[in-house]
Amino acid sequence: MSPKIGVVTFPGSLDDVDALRAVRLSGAEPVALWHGSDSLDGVDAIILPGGFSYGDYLRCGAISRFAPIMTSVVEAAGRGVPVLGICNGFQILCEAHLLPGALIGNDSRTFVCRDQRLRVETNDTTWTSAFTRGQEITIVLKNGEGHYVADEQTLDRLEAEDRVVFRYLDRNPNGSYRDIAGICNERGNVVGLMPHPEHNVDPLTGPSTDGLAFFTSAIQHLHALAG
Amino acid sequence: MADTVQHAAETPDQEQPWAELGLRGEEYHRIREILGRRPTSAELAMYSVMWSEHCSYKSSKVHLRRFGELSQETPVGKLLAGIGENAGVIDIGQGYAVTFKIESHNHPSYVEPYQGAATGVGGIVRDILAMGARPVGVMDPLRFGPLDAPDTARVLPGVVAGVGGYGNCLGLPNLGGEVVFDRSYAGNPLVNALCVGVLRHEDLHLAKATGAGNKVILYGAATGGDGIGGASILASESFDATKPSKRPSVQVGDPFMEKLLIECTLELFAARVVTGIQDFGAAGISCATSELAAAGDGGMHVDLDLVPLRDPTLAPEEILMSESQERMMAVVEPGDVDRFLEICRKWDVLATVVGEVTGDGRLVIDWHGETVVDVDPRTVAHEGPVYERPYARPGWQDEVQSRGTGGLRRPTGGDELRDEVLRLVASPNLCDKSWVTDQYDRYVRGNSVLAQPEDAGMIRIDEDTRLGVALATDCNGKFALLDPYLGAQLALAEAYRNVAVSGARPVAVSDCLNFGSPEDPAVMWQFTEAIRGLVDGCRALGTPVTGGNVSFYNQTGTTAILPTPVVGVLGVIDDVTSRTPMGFAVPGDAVVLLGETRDELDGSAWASVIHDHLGGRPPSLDLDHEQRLAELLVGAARTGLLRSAHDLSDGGLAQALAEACLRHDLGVDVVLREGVDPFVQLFSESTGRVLVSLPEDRVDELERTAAAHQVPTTRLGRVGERGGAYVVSGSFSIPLDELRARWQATIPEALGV
Amino acid sequence: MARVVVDVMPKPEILDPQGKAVTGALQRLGFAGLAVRQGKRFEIEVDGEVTDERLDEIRRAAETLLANTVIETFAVSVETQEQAAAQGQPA
Amino acid sequence: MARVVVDVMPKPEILDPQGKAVTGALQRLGFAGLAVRQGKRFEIEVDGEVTDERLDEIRRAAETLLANTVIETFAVSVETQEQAAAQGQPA
Ligand SMILES: Nc1ncnc2c1ncn2[C@@H]1O[C@H](COP(=O)(O)OP(=O)(O)O)[C@@H](O)[C@H]1O
Ligand SMILES: [Mg+2]
Repeated sequence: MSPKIGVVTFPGSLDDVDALRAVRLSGAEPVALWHGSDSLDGVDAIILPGGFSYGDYLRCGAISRFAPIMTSVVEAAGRGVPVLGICNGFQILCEAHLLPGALIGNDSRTFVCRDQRLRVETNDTTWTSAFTRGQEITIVLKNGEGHYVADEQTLDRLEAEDRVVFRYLDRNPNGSYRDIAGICNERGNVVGLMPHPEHNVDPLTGPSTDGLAFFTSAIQHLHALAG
Repeated sequence: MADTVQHAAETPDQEQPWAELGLRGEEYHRIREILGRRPTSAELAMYSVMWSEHCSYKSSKVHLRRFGELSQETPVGKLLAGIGENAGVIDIGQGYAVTFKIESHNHPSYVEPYQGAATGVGGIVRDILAMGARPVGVMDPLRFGPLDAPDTARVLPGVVAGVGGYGNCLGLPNLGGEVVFDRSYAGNPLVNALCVGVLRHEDLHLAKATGAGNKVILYGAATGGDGIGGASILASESFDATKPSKRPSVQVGDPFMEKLLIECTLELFAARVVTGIQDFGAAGISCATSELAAAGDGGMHVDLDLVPLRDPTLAPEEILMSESQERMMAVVEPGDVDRFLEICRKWDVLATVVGEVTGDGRLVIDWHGETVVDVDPRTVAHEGPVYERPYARPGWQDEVQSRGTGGLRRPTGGDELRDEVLRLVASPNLCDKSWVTDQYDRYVRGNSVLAQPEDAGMIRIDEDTRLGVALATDCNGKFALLDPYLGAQLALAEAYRNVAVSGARPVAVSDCLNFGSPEDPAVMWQFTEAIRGLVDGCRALGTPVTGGNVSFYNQTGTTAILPTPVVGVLGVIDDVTSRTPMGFAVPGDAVVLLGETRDELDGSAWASVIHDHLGGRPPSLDLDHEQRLAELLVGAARTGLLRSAHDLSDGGLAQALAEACLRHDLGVDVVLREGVDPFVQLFSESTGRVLVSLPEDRVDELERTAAAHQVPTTRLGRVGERGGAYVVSGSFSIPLDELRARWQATIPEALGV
Repeated sequence: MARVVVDVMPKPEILDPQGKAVTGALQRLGFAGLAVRQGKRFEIEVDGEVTDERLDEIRRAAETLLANTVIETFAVSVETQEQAAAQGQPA
Repeated sequence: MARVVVDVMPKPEILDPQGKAVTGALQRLGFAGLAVRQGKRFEIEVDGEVTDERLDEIRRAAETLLANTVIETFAVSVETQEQAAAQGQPA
């Protein structure tokens, strides 16, 4: 049986449709989840998609973090359920303290949309096991507030614990500390990143198909669990 | 106390500020005649906005009618809705229909660039939504003053951030647009916005209030004092004078609200609880109620006290005129109201029953238990004044046309040609626009097959059948100045060709006619010529005009902008995977030019960039050739003949080669024709030309097919290596790194970022 | 070094989508009866003394750059030592 | 109706790209010697009286929602009539 991967729609989520499609194209069963319900509908993994939830008016992710479903997401993450936060989803994970640090306005002070080269710094997470360590990939980046910040201590710890999952290559698009594009929690089941793997699953509509491995990583992990 | 209908009847001689509201004496008298009494101030507010140029098209109506003479059939199917609806709807087969339209938000974008542009996007998106469609993409044709003018540094970043801020937040991919600089736009930028939406045939909705007893529901944002300018004159006279009299004339957009409105409205459609629907654009409730009622079969009764207000001090005439954004009005059967409100609650969208459809043919609006409006809605919405403004070909037209480029010094020799190629590539109108387009999300929704910097935007509509549509907008205002009739046709032909190069079949047209003051006979002549050109052009190409927008009074002081009839063309492609992109793709591929090059440099980018010259006559146009060329390109896409196809326009072959090279960093090696001035071959802007590349072993096939379509071909050379050079054999060579550096530097340098 | 503060707020009659979103969120979190408008706060460290001319200059800066006076109002104030100290910490 | 103000500022050790950009822009416009940090100002209209409990509640609201204490500090203050009046007008 193929695993079920849920995608949460918050008011203002935009890339939820894309994430559901990417899940389907990767061979899992996509399940649409609603922010206002606390039910996870028995999914095996969860994606918090990109967008401008609540308009990102206060701070990105600050309001969504209090959605009823987030209580269940936090609880599931604690149980080791794979959780992937993409862009706005990453911001929500930081606001919910599932991941350390925060995302602030790009140093260009403009929204930036571009095909971004990244290096996969670790494949020791639920969402990157299908990559090789050091692999260079191209993933769509698009955000206004993707500048990752944290205090020095936290940054050092992330590096020491091999929890910097992705780094920007070529040109840091937003001023992120230490070129960080994505990080994970201690256990490696919760991953957040600014670029959008769900836009890189079909050569017709994206610059690469490098995004597929995110989803196949999680699917392999779930298959292994199911034994 | 409000100025009630009864009070108006009793005080026929009360002075009214009709002039301040922009009405003319005879218009005010006509209103009195219609009503048989003086209007109440609420009625005066309604008539004055609905009879404004912007809402009534009073100067353009007689000319726009000509679009109605065109066949209402496209090459792929019928129009399911045409001019007169919020947006035209085209049957594209497989049960799908698409709707698209361009609108302008020029003046607000000058006053407050960010909010002006943002609310411009918001407005056109609601028009598309109101047809029953899911909006799936936007485009933004923009015009600014000179790139180095101080005010451009204020207007351009604001407009771009506004277009992006709103569109990105709605999750609509930006599929393309234009960024054009010319001094005539210095005090009057043009911000046009196009939206395209998709629907199933059975989801088509129209703006009409039918069925007496049906409920009228206002939903979306609360109503504030936005953009009501003139109405406060009325309010301060007839209402209490202690409240703040200065209402904002600037509207602030709330794209998050609009995103909720979109999802909520689509769920309402799916639940089949909407019988009629209208978006709120200019003129707010005045417009929505009078248009819905006028298009229906009865009348409407509205209780203004029920309208949720953001500012409780608003007077009835202000509520009627408010242009608060992100609002919609629906007509709903009584049995469906609960379900309607429940769906709105799910999306956190405020919804209120404010009235109902009646059977008496009147639009009646109450306030505090008294009637402040009692009119025949048709007289407000449809029977506004119609002017036959005088128009005359200006005396200077001959002079401008006689001042051609013949006397300008042309470059000779490789070094001069090379230098001018680079100067063109780096000029504001031809340089890289990524500073702008990088601020737009082109990937969201995962169906963008082509977006900037391709010639056309293309989106997939059905993942299984791979049906899709392509869109392009164009206008060369310099050509339109030299000859507005031909200029409008050239805009049409260019957009048509841009769609065709992508492999889609061009089927329908929307336009946004940006002009100076209609009270200037010269401008009015330009306008009528442009329409005549479009009608003749569309007839020849078999593409109906499905809708559009007119924007007048675009001028700085008394100097009008270049006539700017922006034309959007929609095309249909059966299988989006067969699309043809614009950039060279494989080293060694053959490079071929389709079409014929003549010595046509009047109005060209070369004349403007190198000599700051504008005069003469625009390039000639052969619509029959354009049609055959399009057929050739659409057929070639089906058979996978071409690896790239790129339309030639501003900057001619020189520029097209540069763009095709830079797309994937591949060089080119070109051999120009013997016996024809290399300058003309490189810089002429003759129309009907396309630069293609294809595998060497299929050149014969291309030549045969082209001959069958009577399209001339010229073998130019080969695609070069990655990171190579742009080479014109025996003349000059430009390393791609140098070319790219010049092309990319212009806008960031000018804006200091 | 002295500190001048420029507060920029949306004009009362102008829609404030930010404030609206925050107000709604506070309500859902159980903080009732609070209506929020959201603006910006600029804390400006001024080299040298804050003379009247200097303040005038800052007012001009606020008008040209910090506030968009089409839709926003602003207020300039000089911060006292104590305020500055209080501001530094979470209250 | 009373007004409470919550000021939220980036922590000194956290980069403030907005502030940095504003500082640069001011310099280019000829306003020299000004170093800007940019934060947010929330003006909260409180239904009823601003008691100590009410203020505590607003502090909690600031801590949970209005500020992200990982990167920001906040300060809560009650606005006096006069301040409110001054705030209303361009200075
Ligand atoms: N330049 C034009 N070409 C074709 N149709 C036009 C043009 N300008 C306006 N129209 C049509 O006239 C009708 C009224 O236009 P408009 O008032 O802009 O509609 P809306 O109120 O939906 O914005 C619409 O159907 C529009 O498509
Ligand atoms: Mg409309």
